[in-house]
Amino acid sequence: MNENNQTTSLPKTPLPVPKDYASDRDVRWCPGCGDYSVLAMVQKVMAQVGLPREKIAFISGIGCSSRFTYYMNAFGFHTIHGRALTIASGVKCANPELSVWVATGDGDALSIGGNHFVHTLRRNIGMNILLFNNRIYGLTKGQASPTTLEGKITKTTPFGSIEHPVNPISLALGSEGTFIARTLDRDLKHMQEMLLKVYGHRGTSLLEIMQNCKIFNDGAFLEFTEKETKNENVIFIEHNKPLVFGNKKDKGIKLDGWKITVINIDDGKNSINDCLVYNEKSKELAFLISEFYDRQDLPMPVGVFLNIERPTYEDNMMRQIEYTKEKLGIGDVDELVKGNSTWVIK
Amino acid sequence: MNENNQTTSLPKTPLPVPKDYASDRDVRWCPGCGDYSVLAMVQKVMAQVGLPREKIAFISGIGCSSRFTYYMNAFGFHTIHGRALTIASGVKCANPELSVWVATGDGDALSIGGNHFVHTLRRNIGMNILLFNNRIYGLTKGQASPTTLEGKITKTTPFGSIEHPVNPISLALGSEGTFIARTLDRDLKHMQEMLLKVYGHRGTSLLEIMQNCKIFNDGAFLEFTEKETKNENVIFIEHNKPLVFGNKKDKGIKLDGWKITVINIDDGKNSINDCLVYNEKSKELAFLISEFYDRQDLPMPVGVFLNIERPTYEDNMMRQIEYTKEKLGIGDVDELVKGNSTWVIK
Amino acid sequence: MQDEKTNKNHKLNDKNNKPDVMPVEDVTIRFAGDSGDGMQLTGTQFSESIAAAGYDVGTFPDYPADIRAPAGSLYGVSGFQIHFSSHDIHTPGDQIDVLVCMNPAALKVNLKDIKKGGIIIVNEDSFDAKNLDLAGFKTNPLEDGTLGRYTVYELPITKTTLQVLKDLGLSMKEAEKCKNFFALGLVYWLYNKTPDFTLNWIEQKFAKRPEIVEANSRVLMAGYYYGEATEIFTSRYEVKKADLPKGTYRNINGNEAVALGLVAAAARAGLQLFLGSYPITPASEILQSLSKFKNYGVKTFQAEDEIAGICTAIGASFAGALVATTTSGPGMALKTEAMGLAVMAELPLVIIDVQRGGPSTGLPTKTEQSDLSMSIFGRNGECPMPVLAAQSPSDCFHITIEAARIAIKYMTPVIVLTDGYIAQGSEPMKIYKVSELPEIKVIFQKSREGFFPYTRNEFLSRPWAIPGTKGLEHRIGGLEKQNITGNISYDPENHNQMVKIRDKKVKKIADEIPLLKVNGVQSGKLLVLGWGSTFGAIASACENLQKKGIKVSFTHLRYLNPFPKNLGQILKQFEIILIPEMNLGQLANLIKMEYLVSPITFDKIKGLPFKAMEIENKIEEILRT
Amino acid sequence: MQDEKTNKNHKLNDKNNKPDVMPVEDVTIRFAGDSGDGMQLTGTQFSESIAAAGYDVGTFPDYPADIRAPAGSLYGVSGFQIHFSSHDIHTPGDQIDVLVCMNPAALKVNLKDIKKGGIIIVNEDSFDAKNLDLAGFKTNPLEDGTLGRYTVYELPITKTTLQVLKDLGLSMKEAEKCKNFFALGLVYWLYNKTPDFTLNWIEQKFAKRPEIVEANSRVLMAGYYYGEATEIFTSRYEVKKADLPKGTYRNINGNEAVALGLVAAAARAGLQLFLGSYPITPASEILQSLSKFKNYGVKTFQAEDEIAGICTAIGASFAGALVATTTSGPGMALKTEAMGLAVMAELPLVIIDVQRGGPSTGLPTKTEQSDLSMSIFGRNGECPMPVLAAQSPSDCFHITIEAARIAIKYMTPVIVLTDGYIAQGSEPMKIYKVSELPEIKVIFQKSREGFFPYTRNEFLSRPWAIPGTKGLEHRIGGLEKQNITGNISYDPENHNQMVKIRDKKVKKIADEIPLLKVNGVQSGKLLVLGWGSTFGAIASACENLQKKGIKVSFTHLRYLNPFPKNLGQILKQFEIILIPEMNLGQLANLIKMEYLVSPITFDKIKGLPFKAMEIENKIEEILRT
Ligand SMILES: Cc1ncc(C[n+]2csc(CCOP(=O)(O)OP(=O)(O)O)c2C)c(N)n1
Ligand SMILES: Cc1ncc(C[n+]2csc(CCOP(=O)(O)OP(=O)(O)O)c2C)c(N)n1
Ligand code: SF4
Ligand code: SF4
Ligand SMILES: [Mg+2]
Ligand SMILES: [Mg+2]
Repeated sequence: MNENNQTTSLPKTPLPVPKDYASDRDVRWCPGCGDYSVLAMVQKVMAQVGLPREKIAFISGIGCSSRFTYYMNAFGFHTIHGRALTIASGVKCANPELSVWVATGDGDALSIGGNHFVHTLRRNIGMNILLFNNRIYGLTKGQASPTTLEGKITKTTPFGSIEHPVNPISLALGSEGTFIARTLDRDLKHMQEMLLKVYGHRGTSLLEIMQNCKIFNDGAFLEFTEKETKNENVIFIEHNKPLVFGNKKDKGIKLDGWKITVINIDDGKNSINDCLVYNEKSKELAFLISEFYDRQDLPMPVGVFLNIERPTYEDNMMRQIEYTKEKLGIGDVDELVKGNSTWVIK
Repeated sequence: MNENNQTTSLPKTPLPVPKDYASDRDVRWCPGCGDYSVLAMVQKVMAQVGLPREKIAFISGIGCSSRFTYYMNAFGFHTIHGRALTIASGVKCANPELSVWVATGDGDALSIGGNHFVHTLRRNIGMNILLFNNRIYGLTKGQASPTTLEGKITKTTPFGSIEHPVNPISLALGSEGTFIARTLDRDLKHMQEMLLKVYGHRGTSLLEIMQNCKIFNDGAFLEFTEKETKNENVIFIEHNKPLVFGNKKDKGIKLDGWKITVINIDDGKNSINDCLVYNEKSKELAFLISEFYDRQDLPMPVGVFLNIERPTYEDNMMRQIEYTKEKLGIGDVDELVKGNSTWVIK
Repeated sequence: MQDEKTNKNHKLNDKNNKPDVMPVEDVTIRFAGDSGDGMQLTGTQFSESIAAAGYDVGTFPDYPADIRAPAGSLYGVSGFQIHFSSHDIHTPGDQIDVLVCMNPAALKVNLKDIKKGGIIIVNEDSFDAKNLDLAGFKTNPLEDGTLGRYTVYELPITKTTLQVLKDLGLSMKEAEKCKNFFALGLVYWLYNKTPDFTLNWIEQKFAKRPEIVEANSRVLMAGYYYGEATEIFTSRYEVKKADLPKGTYRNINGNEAVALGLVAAAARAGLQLFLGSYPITPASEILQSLSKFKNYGVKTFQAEDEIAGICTAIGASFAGALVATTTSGPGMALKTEAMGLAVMAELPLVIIDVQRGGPSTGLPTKTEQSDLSMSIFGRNGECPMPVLAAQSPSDCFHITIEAARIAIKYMTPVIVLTDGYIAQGSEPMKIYKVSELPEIKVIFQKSREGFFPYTRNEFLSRPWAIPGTKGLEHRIGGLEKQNITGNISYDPENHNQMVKIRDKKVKKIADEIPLLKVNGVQSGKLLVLGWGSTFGAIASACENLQKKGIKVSFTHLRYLNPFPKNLGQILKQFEIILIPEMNLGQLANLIKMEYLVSPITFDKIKGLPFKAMEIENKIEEILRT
Repeated sequence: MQDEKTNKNHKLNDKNNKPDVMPVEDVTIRFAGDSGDGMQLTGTQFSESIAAAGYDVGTFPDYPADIRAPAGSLYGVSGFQIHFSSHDIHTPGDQIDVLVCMNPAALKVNLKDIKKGGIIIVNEDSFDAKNLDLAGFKTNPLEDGTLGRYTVYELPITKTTLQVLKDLGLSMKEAEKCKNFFALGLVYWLYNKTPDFTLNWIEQKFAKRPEIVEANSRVLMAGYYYGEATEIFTSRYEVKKADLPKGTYRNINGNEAVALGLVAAAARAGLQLFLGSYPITPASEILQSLSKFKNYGVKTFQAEDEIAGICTAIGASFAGALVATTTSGPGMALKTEAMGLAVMAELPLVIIDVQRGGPSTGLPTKTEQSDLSMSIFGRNGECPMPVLAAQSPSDCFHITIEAARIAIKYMTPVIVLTDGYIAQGSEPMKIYKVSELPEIKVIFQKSREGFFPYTRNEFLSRPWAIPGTKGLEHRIGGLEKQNITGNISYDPENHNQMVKIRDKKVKKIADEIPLLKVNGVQSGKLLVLGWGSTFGAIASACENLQKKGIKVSFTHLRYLNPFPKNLGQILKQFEIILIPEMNLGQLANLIKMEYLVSPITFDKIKGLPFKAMEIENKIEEILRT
């Protein structure tokens, strides 16, 4: 108590620095794991926006990525496999003031937790979901996940996976998400930019992070992260900007009716003006672009797919509570217990 | 045994009629329930295609619609709430020869069973899913479902639902479905056509049926089913046909870049040639059109949204089994149990 | 709310009625008809007005499975039984004194339950060929002598109703729908009670539709005056008012009582209430009721499934709310993994299981007590949780509050077992103000000093340190944690210690559980031991026998884990322990395990509650041997 | 497969080695090092070659939790223990005779387990300041007298390895990785065993990379010759071969044994095998193994969660496959609702629970026996299921087959409990041909005549009538069903009857369960009763004491529900029943409940198996009093 008072009575708290958000626990991911860079960047962004530590609730399920919670100096709850979003929903509903964050994996969020993923997004409950997609089960040592590509050999698919994978962005769109983005564990600048937007959005923000699992799926995203190949294989989508990519920014995406084509904008025939200008408010465009997934002919889109406003669940909930209080009067529990019809025994 | 032999030795079995597919149980839906017409039509279509009864496995979860199973003279399994698709998946994997059908509700398939919905569709396991969407929990007497519209008053939302509903078609698209269609309980001809297509597709076929719950959500789809309003409010999408609707077929859907507009094709300015021609092979179009959902400015699309080919899970599974048998030789269990390294104690 | 009701009660009593008014001790009435006949409403109205008149009342609604059945069919019969009495009663009655039946199917289904010589009032208009056939009567029971042992009144209820309303311009269908009020009016007359309560209710309920107010009221009074005017009834009955403890009362069913208990507990604790739930019969009403209490600040979250239901609650508990989740058997099964998390995280949480017939989907609308074993043992690992059980509809209120109190005091999830029988049955409940309820002290951790998430107080309970509190940032989870610090620990000794601390914490609750009282002689040949909803039948049975001078004692458990401390001692005082349970002997197993005493199990797994008579017979049978 | 292995075994034995070869009865060796040091491989190689040489071997791998830990840290230590003996052994050994440790952390962690006077072989090159610091040694234990009670050999393992490989052109990292083979070679020498087994293995394993074959072989032999050449070792040991029953043997761990058991059971039954599962530690290997058996026609379905895992299996069972689902505690909790469906639908299904430390996520990589109560009681409603438990790695094979047999014969789901200890530990298993296994008779219903889905045979088992069979179209489900017809039934008497039939069906299995045998005197003061993986420690303890002439008997349960019929009789023959369990007394509770006998529970809930010594001490303590 005393301490609290003291703190608030101080003239000004010094600006936070990233390590203020680091807990005292040893970080125990494998050397080289993509999770490290995310941790560092999240701590950096929190310092950047000056988020008070005590306002942060970091919730996670089970998986390597879900250990994230332990490394944050914040309120943390490392829950059970697949259920992080539901626990986070409860936290947010009970206290809408909190900044609720979720660290989850492709297995945690999309396999066992897939249903909560769908319903959390459609409800638009205020939370920031960091989805570490390494296309593998890391913690349990290398089984296929719902994002594992067809043909991939894993511990449970020794002859290659026979399943068509989930595309997390399309699924999030189909689940009525309001903020949907993707970034790469190795592109720190982009990740930072995305995290700031995630933080800025009201409602459920989903950030898929293509994350390298050094041990069980090393190099899964190499073509998207290595200098040599990155620009040819990744397209950075930005609001109100034309969709161009390539080492020399010489390629563009054109919309031909409802068909997508890749054009060369340096070939004299096409120019940058032929390129589709991205609009993060358009669900239609988001769908179109999200489908560039594991397709040889199209680059991997990275950036904000969708960023629209819709009332959040907790706002609606609080509004309804306020509305009924106004309309029906603030409830008196003694009266409620009595009900409409009582009698007295004397 | 005898009986079976007898049957096959008969010259020809008479063509089946719908009532051959009706079980001896009393049908116990409320009078006026939309489920009746579906039952009748399914039985009709099965007779039409001459599906042998013993090849049919009808699986359902729990809900009014899930009682469907009991009314079919076929192999039936009325399972537990939300799990019909998983049970059906097991049935199909164990015996790919069977014609597997699922009857499920908006709660059964999209609330508690939402995760299995996503994963069944992406796996493309051979089954025909009849999703009875009455936008309410019927069996448990009138609580909100994930498709209940915002603002709707139900037993659990006495001041109106604060949740943004799931759009089953968009969700199915986001879940990588290969056959996705919608029909209406009151349009028998259309339902029949859809059921035939459902039956014809290899892999997971999803048919959403807008179904009236007479008791707890009566009239939810009235504007789409009543003669007076139907043509203005519903657009029937058909492969390779322009998207037109209206009482006088005077309205059309036009694609303007990536934006959708409704045009008047009788106004001299626009003609039927300006209308978007639908293509059921295009996921992009399917996404665009699926978003016409509970929007005042656009008609409700009904018909086949998507119909594409992708290897089914069970085909992939069987193929992999065959492949490994060929490559590694048919396994000898005695050898497997022995393993690579044994010794003898004499 | 309006206590003036009590003053109006006997307005009509002093009228000079033709038949004699005969005093009776207690009466059981059942209204039965088609699902569409409004029997639940009729029953509710009658029981509430009777309760409001100062009687002790027990009710038992019994309606068909979830789907509307075709009109006139046997499986479409809906019934509502009311038992009221001049003394403290515990059950809705074993056998029926008066059956009001609106169609042949209702007669068919209920015949076996009528007391020899009981009264049957039938709507003769419904006894046509079609309905008789639907009910499976080959000949008309009103004519073929089937009802010889009963006093039968055949009344033209439908016809009279239509007649009375013919000038009102209602559609035939609308008019016919009023016919249940005729029956109700008649029964009011028969038991010498005023119909005012219902007249008031009609007026309020249909305030916006005066024609309906008029119609229903007319039909109600038509029924009432039918008794008065026609001479077919030879007697009228009057039950003396019960001698209940002083206080203000209301009528309540178990589900409503749970809902109110949660709201009251939150108010008492000064916390917001959060419910995470998924609809399931017969627990849905709790969610539905709480959804209405928005202006009390109650937050209800209809989750996508039972797992999300409990997990949102766990999240809200972490954030500092009083939380609950409500369900029935299959949903309970789904929640088991998450219960383990709550045990490990040591967060308060009230889990309500309104038991129904199992296993699997089982008999969703029927009652049973077969989730006790699961509640105690059904989780992976050593995962102890307190388990309480409500003994009657009104006890649902108190037990829920007690569960919340224990959950918060001991930082633990707590299971409350009720069942379909008491969830839907109702009885009078004495009303307490929030301020009169047992104290629920919430101490949120505030100070940073010496704070570790897994330090413990004298009750072995850890601090509740909620997000938003500066300086208390910490992390918890489902992995085994180091004692005191709460950090992950794989240390063998630590695990051993933590398993035992969690076990001891729950066991220690016994220190404050009220000691059991034995009703009857304190030692002797036979003790009847019950738990949960069997209370009414057991108490009635034993009291009846005791009145006859038979030496039988009984005691009843509301705490199943841990048990009250004196239970072992009590068991030793009796030669024979009889446990009536609606399962194969789940409490009996716990008793054997804990006390190495072998009780006799008297099971009834029929989706129906025990009748007092059944237990009486069993006791007598045992005492004879 | 290659039985010629046995002939090569002693190729080097007749060499004239300098140190004496001392005969010993049995030996426990532990290889320990960093997670990256290849200790699991080293241990596996040694144990397999030893087993192949005709010894009875028990192993216990023990590695850190799921995430890779930083090199040199305490929590990154990985160990593999091998116990081999000239007689029939049951455990991987209590205390270590020889510890091979590759870094200071490994020494720190394992020191407490070494026998007084035991041998410690250390890689001195790793004892640098950084590693000592990481291990939390303030001073170097090799120098500060810490190891005074042991015989310590400090060897320059890293240096020698690099030295031996320097001309091979490997990278420093690659070269260093071979160092575990040095240790292995040395231990082969120390126990007078040929390294041929491993040389062969290296050749096959790295066939495509000759330089690695060369490197590993060189280092292996360098280790071997190090023993031979240097004079630091004063003695060599030889363990006499064990006197095992005749037959062909292989080494196997419990998870692999379950996988093979399922394949063998399916082959025996003539059914296809379907597994619906979701990965979870420590059960994932079963799914992984079965995924490899595609060319045996095995269908594995990695489901989206545990619920889908069991439900796909139920579906496949409905369609006529032999089905299983595999999991551990938290997954088991999730499956409970679906288990109820399988009980109601009466479909065969094998559920494997590889128990781990609980509650909740608990200690995922550690062993425990705390899911027994849940397995028996953890479902809504009266929901009986047979429960079996494997007593050793190789027994996992037989118990799985037995579960499949019971499941099919009685048309019921069956739970098999194993645990992390036997799942990952290995021992020799005698090999049987499929044709030698117990018969598993499958009778699919074919005839339409008299067919109803819920008729029953003498075992109370209903017909298995699978889709595709003409004329047998029928419907089943989770709602209560009418006896015989299987139609939905809400009838009270029918429900009562069905609950009892399901109960009786499971109880009746006892009629064919083999009677328990008591090892030791058949009556007396003390009986040790065990179940599951404690078998080894209990048997060793009791046999050791019996050898000393102490009168103690033991018996072991593989059937937990129902119990063998003579269990009650046996319990009566002894004054004291001692139950060692890795839980708070879950079997003890069942025994109290069933037989009203109060056993002493000896619990160990530390994530670690019992040591024989611990049980011996406990027995002696009890016998003293
Ligand atoms: C109920 C339950 N089922 C299964 C597991 C085992 N398990 C833990 S994490 C995990 C998957 C991890 O994959 P992902 O979510 O992609 O996270 P990653 O480790 O790759 O970051 C599984 C299957 C569990 N802990 N609980
Ligand atoms: C595990 C479980 N949770 C909840 C229920 C209760 N329940 C049965 S059906 C149902 C929802 C029914 O709605 P829907 O699927 O839309 O089917 P409908 O009745 O509308 O056709 C619910 C909540 C249950 N039977 N089992
Ligand atoms: S297993 Fe993979 S995802 Fe997990 S910590 Fe290691 S590198 Fe990272
Ligand atoms: S409740 Fe609704 S959905 Fe269910 S049977 Fe009745 S009308 Fe149909
Ligand atoms: Mg992953
Ligand atoms: Mg519905």
